[in-house]
Amino acid sequence: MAAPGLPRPCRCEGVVTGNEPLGPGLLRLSVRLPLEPGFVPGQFAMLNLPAGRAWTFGRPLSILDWLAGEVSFLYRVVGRGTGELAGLKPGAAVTFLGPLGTPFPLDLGGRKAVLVAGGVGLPPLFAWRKQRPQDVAAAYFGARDQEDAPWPLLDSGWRVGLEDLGPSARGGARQGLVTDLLEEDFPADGTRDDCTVLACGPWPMLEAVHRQARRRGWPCWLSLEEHMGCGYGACKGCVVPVADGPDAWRPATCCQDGPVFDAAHLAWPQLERT
Amino acid sequence: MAAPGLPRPCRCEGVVTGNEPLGPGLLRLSVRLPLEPGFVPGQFAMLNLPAGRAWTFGRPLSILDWLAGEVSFLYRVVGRGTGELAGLKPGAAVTFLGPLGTPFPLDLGGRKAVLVAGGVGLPPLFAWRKQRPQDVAAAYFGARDQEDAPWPLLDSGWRVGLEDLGPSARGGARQGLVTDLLEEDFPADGTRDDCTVLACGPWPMLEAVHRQARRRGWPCWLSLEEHMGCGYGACKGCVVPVADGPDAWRPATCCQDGPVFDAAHLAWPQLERT
Amino acid sequence: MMPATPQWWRVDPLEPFQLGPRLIPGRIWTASGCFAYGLTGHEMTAPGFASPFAGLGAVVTKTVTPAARAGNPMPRLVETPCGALNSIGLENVGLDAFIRDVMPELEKRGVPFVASIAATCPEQFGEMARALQETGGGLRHWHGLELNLSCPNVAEGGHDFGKDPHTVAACVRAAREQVTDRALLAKLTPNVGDIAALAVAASGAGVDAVSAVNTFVGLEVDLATGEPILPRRFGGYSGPAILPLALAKVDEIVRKAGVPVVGVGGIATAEDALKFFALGAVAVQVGTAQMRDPFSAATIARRLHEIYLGNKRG
Amino acid sequence: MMPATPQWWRVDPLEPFQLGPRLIPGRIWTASGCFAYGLTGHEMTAPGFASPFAGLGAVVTKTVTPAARAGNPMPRLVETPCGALNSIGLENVGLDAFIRDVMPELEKRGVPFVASIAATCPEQFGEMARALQETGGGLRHWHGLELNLSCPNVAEGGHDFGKDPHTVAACVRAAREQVTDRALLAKLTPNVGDIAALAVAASGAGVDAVSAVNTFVGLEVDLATGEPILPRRFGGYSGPAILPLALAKVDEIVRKAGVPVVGVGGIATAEDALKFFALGAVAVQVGTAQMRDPFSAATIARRLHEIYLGNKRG
Ligand SMILES: Cc1cc2nc3c(=O)[nH]c(=O)nc-3n(C[C@H](O)[C@H](O)[C@H](O)COP(=O)(O)OP(=O)(O)OC[C@H]3O[C@@H](n4cnc5c(N)ncnc54)[C@H](O)[C@@H]3O)c2cc1C
Ligand SMILES: Cc1cc2nc3c(=O)[nH]c(=O)nc-3n(C[C@H](O)[C@H](O)[C@H](O)COP(=O)(O)OP(=O)(O)OC[C@H]3O[C@@H](n4cnc5c(N)ncnc54)[C@H](O)[C@@H]3O)c2cc1C
Ligand SMILES: Cc1cc2nc3c(=O)[nH]c(=O)nc-3n(C[C@H](O)[C@H](O)[C@H](O)COP(=O)(O)O)c2cc1C
Ligand SMILES: Cc1cc2nc3c(=O)[nH]c(=O)nc-3n(C[C@H](O)[C@H](O)[C@H](O)COP(=O)(O)O)c2cc1C
Ligand code: FES
Ligand code: FES
Repeated sequence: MAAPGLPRPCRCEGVVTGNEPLGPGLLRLSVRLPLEPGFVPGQFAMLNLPAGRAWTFGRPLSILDWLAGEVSFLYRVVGRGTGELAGLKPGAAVTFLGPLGTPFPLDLGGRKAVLVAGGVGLPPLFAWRKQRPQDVAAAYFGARDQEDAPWPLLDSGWRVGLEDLGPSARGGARQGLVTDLLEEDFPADGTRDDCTVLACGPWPMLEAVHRQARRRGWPCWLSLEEHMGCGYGACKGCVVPVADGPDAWRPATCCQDGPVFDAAHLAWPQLERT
Repeated sequence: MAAPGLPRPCRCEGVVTGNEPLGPGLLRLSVRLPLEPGFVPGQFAMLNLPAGRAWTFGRPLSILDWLAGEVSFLYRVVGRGTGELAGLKPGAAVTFLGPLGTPFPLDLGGRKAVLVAGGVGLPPLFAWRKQRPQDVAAAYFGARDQEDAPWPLLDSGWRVGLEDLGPSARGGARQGLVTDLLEEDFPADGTRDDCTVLACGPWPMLEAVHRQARRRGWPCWLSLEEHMGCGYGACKGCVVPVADGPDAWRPATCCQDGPVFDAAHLAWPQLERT
Repeated sequence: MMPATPQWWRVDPLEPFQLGPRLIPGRIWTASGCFAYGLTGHEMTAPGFASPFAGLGAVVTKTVTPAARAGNPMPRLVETPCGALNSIGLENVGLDAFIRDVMPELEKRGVPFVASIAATCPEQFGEMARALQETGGGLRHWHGLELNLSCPNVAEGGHDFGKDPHTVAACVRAAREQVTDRALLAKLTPNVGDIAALAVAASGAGVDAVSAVNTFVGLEVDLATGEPILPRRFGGYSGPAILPLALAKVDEIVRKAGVPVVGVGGIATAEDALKFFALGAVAVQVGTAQMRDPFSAATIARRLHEIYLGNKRG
Repeated sequence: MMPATPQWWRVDPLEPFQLGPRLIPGRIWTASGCFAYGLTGHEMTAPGFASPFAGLGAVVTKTVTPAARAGNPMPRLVETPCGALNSIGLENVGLDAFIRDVMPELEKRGVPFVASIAATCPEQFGEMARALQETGGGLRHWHGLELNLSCPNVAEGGHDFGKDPHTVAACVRAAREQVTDRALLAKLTPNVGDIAALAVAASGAGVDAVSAVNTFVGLEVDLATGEPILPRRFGGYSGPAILPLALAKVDEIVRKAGVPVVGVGGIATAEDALKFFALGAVAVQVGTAQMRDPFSAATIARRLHEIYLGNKRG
């Protein structure tokens, strides 16, 4: 069940209204839908193609924005599904199931948000910042290089760290990992203990950010990624180990109990083993 | 093996250059190919979509014309394959295997051809007439109604019979079956014994035409249709019973031994049973 | 280019039908493991549908075992061009939690359900059945019990367990003794040479129908490493790719064993479901398609109802 | 979006390899029944290919029986979304015509081939093998004999024939006695619960490898009538849909029985073939894909050769 207070997910067919490249193999997809339940940042949708060309399972993509009947996504081409998505032209039909999953908290109980996004992990944090601009202490975006960054989405509010800066420092980007930037801005000396980290990105980044949060005594929410079947809690195909008492763990679903987890609830020994 | 004297079949990828509707669910497809072995009327090609979207088996379509690197087909939408073909736009890729099969004879040994085409059985006879105009005694085209006829292909040389003539008698079309027209033009009184029938179309039409040919003592060549797998004699999925001595029969392949058969070689008792 | 509406279809899938001792609300069910415990998706909407449960004859709940199971490591799913392999490993809440938490909630929400259970010996099947009967006997929406004799992903026993007609018969007998007023089904493995023999055994021991089929044993290789993708090497193959295989198994059972069959395997559309009904299935279950789209079974039920109405009028 | 070139692939598919007593010209073969007798398609061209036979390790010829067979009535093929059902019914020219007309022609054209035979009892297999050996013993291009123990479409015996390990062993033994200097293969049916047991039996009786798998029993329904489309109801299911099933069977044989395997089932691309090699197959056969495109096997051979060269250099 979707937690109370979350929008009711809908299953419907949509029409592609835009699918622009923002970099090589990096695109923003916009889809017009007949229903608009809204979403909370961190929620995602299962996208698929219509009957006849549908994949066995939908592809989970985080919701970037949803405005005036048009929902948008930021995605990277990595395989069959995203490859076929990238080939869609405006007017093409897609099926949509969403919004799904447990989102980031919007109410941080007075704390300030430190947003950390890696690559196509940007959408949930982009959306969070859009909905709660006044609650953001800092927003970091990290990527491999210039071509990896969706520049049209990154206004000056984002501090951008690139592993490989390349010749031109576009948008004030810095050489280095997002964790380096965070370390710089927030020394782990206890001066700043009123923040909460919200992070989404590759696993090594999440691990590092989690360590930084612990050192600063900050609450930490992570959006995890797992291969999915149904996306709505029906198949148990997407489990994440969560703590279940001391030394014990149990499987939670990434799609329904997550994708956003309180880092304190995760079973770290099991997670690190995989 | 292709009989000696036939062009070597090729397997290649082509690009759609045209796919115009000639009537409801009736289209002419043109494909530009990198190779041009040529063809003999009655031969066909196996068309398919490129890897990833390919059907398990190609779809056999008779070759209508092949000019300056462009091969064309006339087809009717009846199921999945032809439905997807109809959706192709210029620039789309298709795979081509052809020309395949045993064609109509071009040399009739001095006899004159009576061409009988039903519906999408037109292509082989259209091509025959184009290659041997001087040898044609008469050319008939039959269809259900006006909408069923590919008018742009039917110049005044074709006598057109429609089962349902409708309000306007387009192109000099007549009410009736092609066999009625043939009966009219060639009374079975022995006055005209120097013809050979070449026919392609629905089975009841072929049966009727064959009876007319026998009554007139004319040789008769029929192009048959069978569901096909490979199209080139490899799978034995497309058999047609042919006579093998008195009262005996053996399976021949429609794709390699046919699709054109000398009616005298067919095992009629077996054929009529199916 | 849909095939013409089949004129022979004269059954209303929304009409209750008798299966053994029980009147079941309808003929379109969801398959075990593909719609969780029937408590997921209630809040979902789709144009024209009240919920994914609209028109469902039954939800076959995820198989439960005597004790809770954490299931297999990830990855548990591999998509293939025309289906999927799964290796969930029977992750489930266990019988007690099912009886305590799930059944009352299904009853409260009015979800018609068939409980699916798996055990490692006939006695255990008997005990589980008794426990269900004790608590569930009074529930209006509990319609049947499906014995999962075929999960290919469980290490202990699972694999060869359901391949032996004698074991199948013993499990059925043990459950039938306990559950007499609900429909009893045995879900058969297709990974045998003679599925009709299993159906005969199950029928002789008292099932009201067999469910056919569970997943086929499959494997996918990771080209980067040359190793199987799934940690247990094998997974259960499901989805459109298995439709012709499932139809063949159902036909074998119907014609050789004469046992009522609930058809499962590769159903994604109303037309797919009709193929099972054409062969004589009394009901069908939708699995993998229900994962892709929670409204799959509801859509199939509605469409078959429409075809039924059309044929009745026509 | 091709998967990255597998770094582990270090075998040249065009390099001859030893299989039992015989050096086979290469590892990419065509499967029986899908490329006729290897005398079809020679005249075909494709950009960059001399013929569909370029790079083929062997053509496994259409199975022949002691007497010619006319095969089943039409339709014999049903396409499904991800494969096909066939019910050819072993139409073939018979052993005598094969020996008299086909073998010399293959030899003349230099087509490397494995002859496939089917019979209804071990003695017949022995007699057929002897006849082949007598005439073929001197042929340079005759490399092996494949015993088709698994054709599901033949009424007499075919169906259950190859399901019994004892029968399998007896057939192999009878053929092995006659054919000692050519590779001997047994083609196994996948329609059993324990294919490894068949492989063990075949191996114990003297095969050099087993070919796995033949088609799976499937059925398709004509929605207009509600009847099966194929006149014999069932057909053999092949094509991409069966790839994960065939991989599972091959893995079972390799790991449980330790018998050399020639992999067959669903191969359409070089990547598909690699999956079988990853599991330990010594060669592969291309069936349905060869029907769609006569250059399929040649394309796979070329591509794997390229990957091999790349990995050798890299
Ligand atoms: C909750 C959630 C939100 C996501 N949001 C985004 C996003 O906003 N933008 C974006 O670019 N990507 C996002 N991803 C990752 C995205 O789902 C995968 O990149 C995508 O599914 C790959 O599909 P494919 O067919 O192209 O790749 P293939 O590798 O061909 O896919 C094969 C199978 O593996 C699954 N799969 C492959 N990679 C992943 C992955 N990283 N995570 C989950 N499943 C995977 C696919 O869904 C498919 O079922 C998200 C993943 C999750 C779980
Ligand atoms: C030698 C030959 C030449 C042909 N030439 C033409 C032509 O010029 N124009 C034209 O419109 N049609 C022609 N046909 C018929 C054409 O091949 C079928 O209409 C087409 O294959 C239908 O495919 P589908 O996927 O749309 O139909 P479906 O019914 O969805 O096809 C399912 C399967 O059945 C086969 N099939 C269905 N109908 C036929 C049929 N009538 N003949 C053979 N196979 C069939 C398909 O190839 C496919 O394998 C020819 C057939 C043959 C054998
Ligand atoms: C993810 C997944 C989990 C499954 N879990 C179960 C299960 O717990 N018990 C069971 O009897 N069958 C289980 N099955 C099998 C399905 O119920 C069904 O028999 C099979 O998938 C074939 O149907 P389909 O092709 O419609 O999916 C599972 C299948 C899938 C895909
Ligand atoms: C049309 C057709 C005919 C076949 N005939 C034979 C045969 O005569 N003997 C045999 O051993 N296998 C036969 N097979 C099975 C194939 O050799 C192969 O084992 C099977 O099709 C699986 O491989 P694939 O998926 O690559 O086609 C036939 C398959 C098809 C599709
Ligand atoms: S994807 Fe099915 S439970 Fe999460
Ligand atoms: S279609 Fe394969 S032999 Fe004719």
